[in-house]
Amino acid sequence: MVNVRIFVTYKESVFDPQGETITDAIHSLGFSNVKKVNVGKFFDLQIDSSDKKVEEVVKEVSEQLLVNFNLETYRYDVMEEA
Amino acid sequence: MVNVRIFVTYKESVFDPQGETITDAIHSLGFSNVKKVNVGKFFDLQIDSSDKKVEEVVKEVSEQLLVNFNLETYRYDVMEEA
Amino acid sequence: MAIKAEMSPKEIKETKPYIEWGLTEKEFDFISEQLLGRLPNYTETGLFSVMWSEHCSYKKSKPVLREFPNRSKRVLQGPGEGAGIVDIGDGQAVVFKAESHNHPSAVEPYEGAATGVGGIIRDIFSMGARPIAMLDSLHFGEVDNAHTRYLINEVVAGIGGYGNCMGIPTVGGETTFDECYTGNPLVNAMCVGIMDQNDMQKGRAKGVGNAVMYVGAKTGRDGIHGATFASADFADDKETQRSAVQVGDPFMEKLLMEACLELTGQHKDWLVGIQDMGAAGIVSSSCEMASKAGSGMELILDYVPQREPEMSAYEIMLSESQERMLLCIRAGFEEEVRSLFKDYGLEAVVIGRVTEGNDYVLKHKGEIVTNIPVSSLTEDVLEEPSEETNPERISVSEKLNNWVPDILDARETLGKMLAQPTVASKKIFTQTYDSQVRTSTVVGPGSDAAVLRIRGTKKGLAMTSDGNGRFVYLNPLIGGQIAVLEAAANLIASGALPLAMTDCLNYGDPNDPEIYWELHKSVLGMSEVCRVLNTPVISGNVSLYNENNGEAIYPTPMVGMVGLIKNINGYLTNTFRKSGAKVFLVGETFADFAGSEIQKMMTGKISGNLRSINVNSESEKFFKLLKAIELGIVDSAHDLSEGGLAVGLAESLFSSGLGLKANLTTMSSAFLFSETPGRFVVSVVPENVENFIELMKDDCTEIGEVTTNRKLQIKCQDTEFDFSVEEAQKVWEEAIPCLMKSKD
Amino acid sequence: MKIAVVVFPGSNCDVDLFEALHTVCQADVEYVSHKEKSLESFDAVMLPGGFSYGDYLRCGAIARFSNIMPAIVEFAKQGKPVFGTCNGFQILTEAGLLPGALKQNNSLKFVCKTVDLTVENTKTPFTSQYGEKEQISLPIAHADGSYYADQETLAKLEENHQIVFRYAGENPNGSLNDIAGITNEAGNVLGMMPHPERAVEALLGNEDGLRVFKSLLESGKNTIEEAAF
Ligand SMILES: Nc1ncnc2c1ncn2[C@@H]1O[C@H](COP(=O)(O)OP(=O)(O)O)[C@@H](O)[C@H]1O
Ligand SMILES: [Mg+2]
Repeated sequence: MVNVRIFVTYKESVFDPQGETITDAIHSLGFSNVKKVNVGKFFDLQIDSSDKKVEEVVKEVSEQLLVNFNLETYRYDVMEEA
Repeated sequence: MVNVRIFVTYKESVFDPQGETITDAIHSLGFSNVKKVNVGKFFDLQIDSSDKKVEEVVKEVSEQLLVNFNLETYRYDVMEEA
Repeated sequence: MAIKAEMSPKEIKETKPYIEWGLTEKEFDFISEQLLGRLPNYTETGLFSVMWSEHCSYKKSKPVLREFPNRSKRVLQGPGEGAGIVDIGDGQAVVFKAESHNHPSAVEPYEGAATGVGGIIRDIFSMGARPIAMLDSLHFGEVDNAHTRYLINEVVAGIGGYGNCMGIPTVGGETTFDECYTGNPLVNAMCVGIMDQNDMQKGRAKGVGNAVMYVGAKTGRDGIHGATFASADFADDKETQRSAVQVGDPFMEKLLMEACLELTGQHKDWLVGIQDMGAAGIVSSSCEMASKAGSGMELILDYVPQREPEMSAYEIMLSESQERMLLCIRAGFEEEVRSLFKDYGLEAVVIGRVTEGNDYVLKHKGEIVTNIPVSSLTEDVLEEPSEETNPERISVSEKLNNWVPDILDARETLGKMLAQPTVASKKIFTQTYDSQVRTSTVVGPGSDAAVLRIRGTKKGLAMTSDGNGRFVYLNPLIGGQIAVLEAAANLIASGALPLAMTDCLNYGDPNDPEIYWELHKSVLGMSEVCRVLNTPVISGNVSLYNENNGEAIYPTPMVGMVGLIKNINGYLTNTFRKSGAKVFLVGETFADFAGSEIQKMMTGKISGNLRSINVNSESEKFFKLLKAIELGIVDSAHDLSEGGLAVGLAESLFSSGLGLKANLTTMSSAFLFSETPGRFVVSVVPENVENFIELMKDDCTEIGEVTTNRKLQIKCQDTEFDFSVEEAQKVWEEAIPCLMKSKD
Repeated sequence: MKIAVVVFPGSNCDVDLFEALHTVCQADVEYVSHKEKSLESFDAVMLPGGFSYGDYLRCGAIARFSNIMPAIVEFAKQGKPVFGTCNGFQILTEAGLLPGALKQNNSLKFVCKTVDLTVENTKTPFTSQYGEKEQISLPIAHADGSYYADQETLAKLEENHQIVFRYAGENPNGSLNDIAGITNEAGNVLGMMPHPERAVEALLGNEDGLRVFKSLLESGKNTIEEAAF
């Protein structure tokens, strides 16, 4: 078993209303030194590494399903073998 | 400036319908070797480190706002100085 | 697109980047030689290319749009503003318009649909009206492949995501499926608002020295060239379009709407004009406001709130960032406006002034980046005469005999018909829309038209959106007539007097003479019915170039219509209510199978020609029925459309707990599925039967009686069958959920 | 009895609550902005549905930091009636006035429809006019209505009769123990996902929610009479 964490974020130029609203909320709590908040999601996959190459699976799953390339990009980390 | 990434996930005991749905979708794409998917969100904060201690800010922001302890837990990484 | 990379006017002339932006060489030369007397610079070329796009200028469709009648005693504002306005009495008015977001939705279905909803809502509140309802009109490919299912899920989620968050109920619409929409789904949204007549606003910038104020979200690089993009055929080259994706922020729009309604409702003395920033963002809103008032305008782009660093003048002007409005504010009230918006957590910034004359001047970083006549962007657009030819398929089909179905087992055919996606229940989609928020929805999705009460009055509004591309494809003139008749029939069946209509004209590439012919003929057909029914066209939208890799969609005009219910307690739905009630068929049934659902189901395609319609007698019949409904002698009414009488009878029984014994011995079973337009199934309780027949005369035929046995029992010329209502409803309700779950 | 309907940025069922109270029940009701700090002149507070702060981050998570919140917390502490429907319920849990949390529906979709409910507790200021175990139906309209609390909390809710409404038949969102509405321990704070304010008029097809408001107004009469006595 291999654990992979896939990080999905908005592309640089894409407007992220959620991040803006959260930043405002943090400021109104008095944490004015928090300059910027970006929000992303991650997916932890447990993959049985026996047959196909793990990286290939991760790429295909991300590109076919997890990531919307109109707006998002992704990265992943292969973590410890479980 | 310090960059901090805060990871928020459902507690172990909380059912995550999104994780299940994504696992099913991955299987129906034919990737049967993906055994389990957990979904989480992360927040990237840019923090001006001059005045207050960064870790304190991160803890307070997380515990007051970003995390709902009824459902979720969190972890964070302090990343490179920008 | 950094500033330093901008080409010089000479380079622009030589390398012609404007062609990619949608401007033709002829137009470019006309602009340089006739309008400016010099070569336009980079920014100016950008402004021309978006303002002269079909989406903003209607240069191709304008001659056709002139066919639409747009006046009646009730019309307070016709086409030409954010939305049209109709008098509904008591000093109130209803405001509505429809908008297409087909191309953005094909590329990014969630955000495309969501920002389409956001845009049409801004059009309504920019008139000073409170939006009270949304409708949609969606056309997708067949539900047999994963990509179409993805589009459906995302589009529906986008519409709900935006409308639900805004607190505007989505109360109706339509969803159809046909192969021709596979690569180019149609996503049309309509918004209806209500207002006091003395709150009416216009998009006008007049009064030298008055302030031009920008309110709402910051400007980013999103959606640059969205307007030209909407006006050009697109191939499968996705890479370049990705930058055009705009993201909606319904929370921001909710704040913006409340702030604008406070301004238009309570501070009319501060406000000169207001317009939303839709397609082509700041440029279109500002130059249209100046143009309509005959003013000049000067804007300082450095003051435009910006989300991204280092934006060029070109980018600032062409950005289609969402949730922004442009105001013209009487000089001296800028501070008041700023503080009103600040109360809602919004920015309001003076970005320029109204000037004398006709100059449109933009300054950026201390330089004049644009100085052109306002009218060159708005008035001087070259109308493009288009050629028209009658497509061969039409002349061929005129000569052929029409197809008539051969029904072997009517019961089985009805069962299959109820499961056709275009006929089947759309609840799986509509229940993801909040259809009740604001607690005025008397009839939500599912009946012929949605019905809303108007608080504080006895009145109600009925509304519907309809389109049937199949009929228009087979015969644009008659198909256009049917589209308007169908919308009106929906309102009549709810007990409403049709007031006026809006439209989205969804067609292929107008440079193709056959497509232009389809556009022209169908508009003629629609216009004729509008005149007869006295339902002028008060607003609308044109979406051309709906093709994917060269294959055009069916010509699909969407008709959005609003009607007035005099006494809200007299509204009707399509559901039978009382056992013992007599059931009548209003209207005659002919062998109308061309373009019908049964033809599609049995032959896999549509073909044939449409029977011509006597619009006057249709109209007389409609108004007679409305009179009967208003007299309170009708218990339920349902207009017949896809699937014909058999489907209409079944639908009238769903969730009623009742049954029907129908005696149709003059009809062969094939005719159960004919789609002759302008027909209704109505139920009338026995004590009203005599009055009903007296009023309707030959236009009604008694066909049966409502029973308690929860069975649909039909006897026709050639056969006789029973269908358990419960079973029929199950088939009808489960068809789409089941298709949406399939895995291939 | 004077009732406050609190309006947060992004609230959108505020009109529905207001009209149910004002037009249908002829109650004395006022909108109160999230910016206010005091609820002094009011006898009951209602938090409407909608999408406060766009429901960005989590539903209700940002609204709980509004200016008005400390006054609501204080109001609740004094034992006065506080009611939240839909987003209002979410805000009350985020603010800690009610236990547990509301998660995304199991279907992952927004759902708007009418559901069947059982009234489980009629001894609250909001439900006295219903019968014990009465079956009613009310509309729901939410994407995040799946009630969650840990086992210990759930057991306590059951034991103290804090569960006021339960889904009967179909559970539309995956709520644990079919929970549709709960009170705090003292019973004066009620949060529920269904919308009683959408079911108060025959014209709109359902009047099952009317008694939530009638109960409250009735309870107000009692306390005022007691005070006079
Ligand atoms: N098919 C049509 N029928 C009638 N009026 C139309 C039609 N298309 C556009 N219009 C009118 O032309 C004006 C400009 O429309 P449009 O450019 O779509 O508005 P917006 O700037 O809001 O996008 C509007 O008043 C609209 O109602
Ligand atoms: Mg507009």
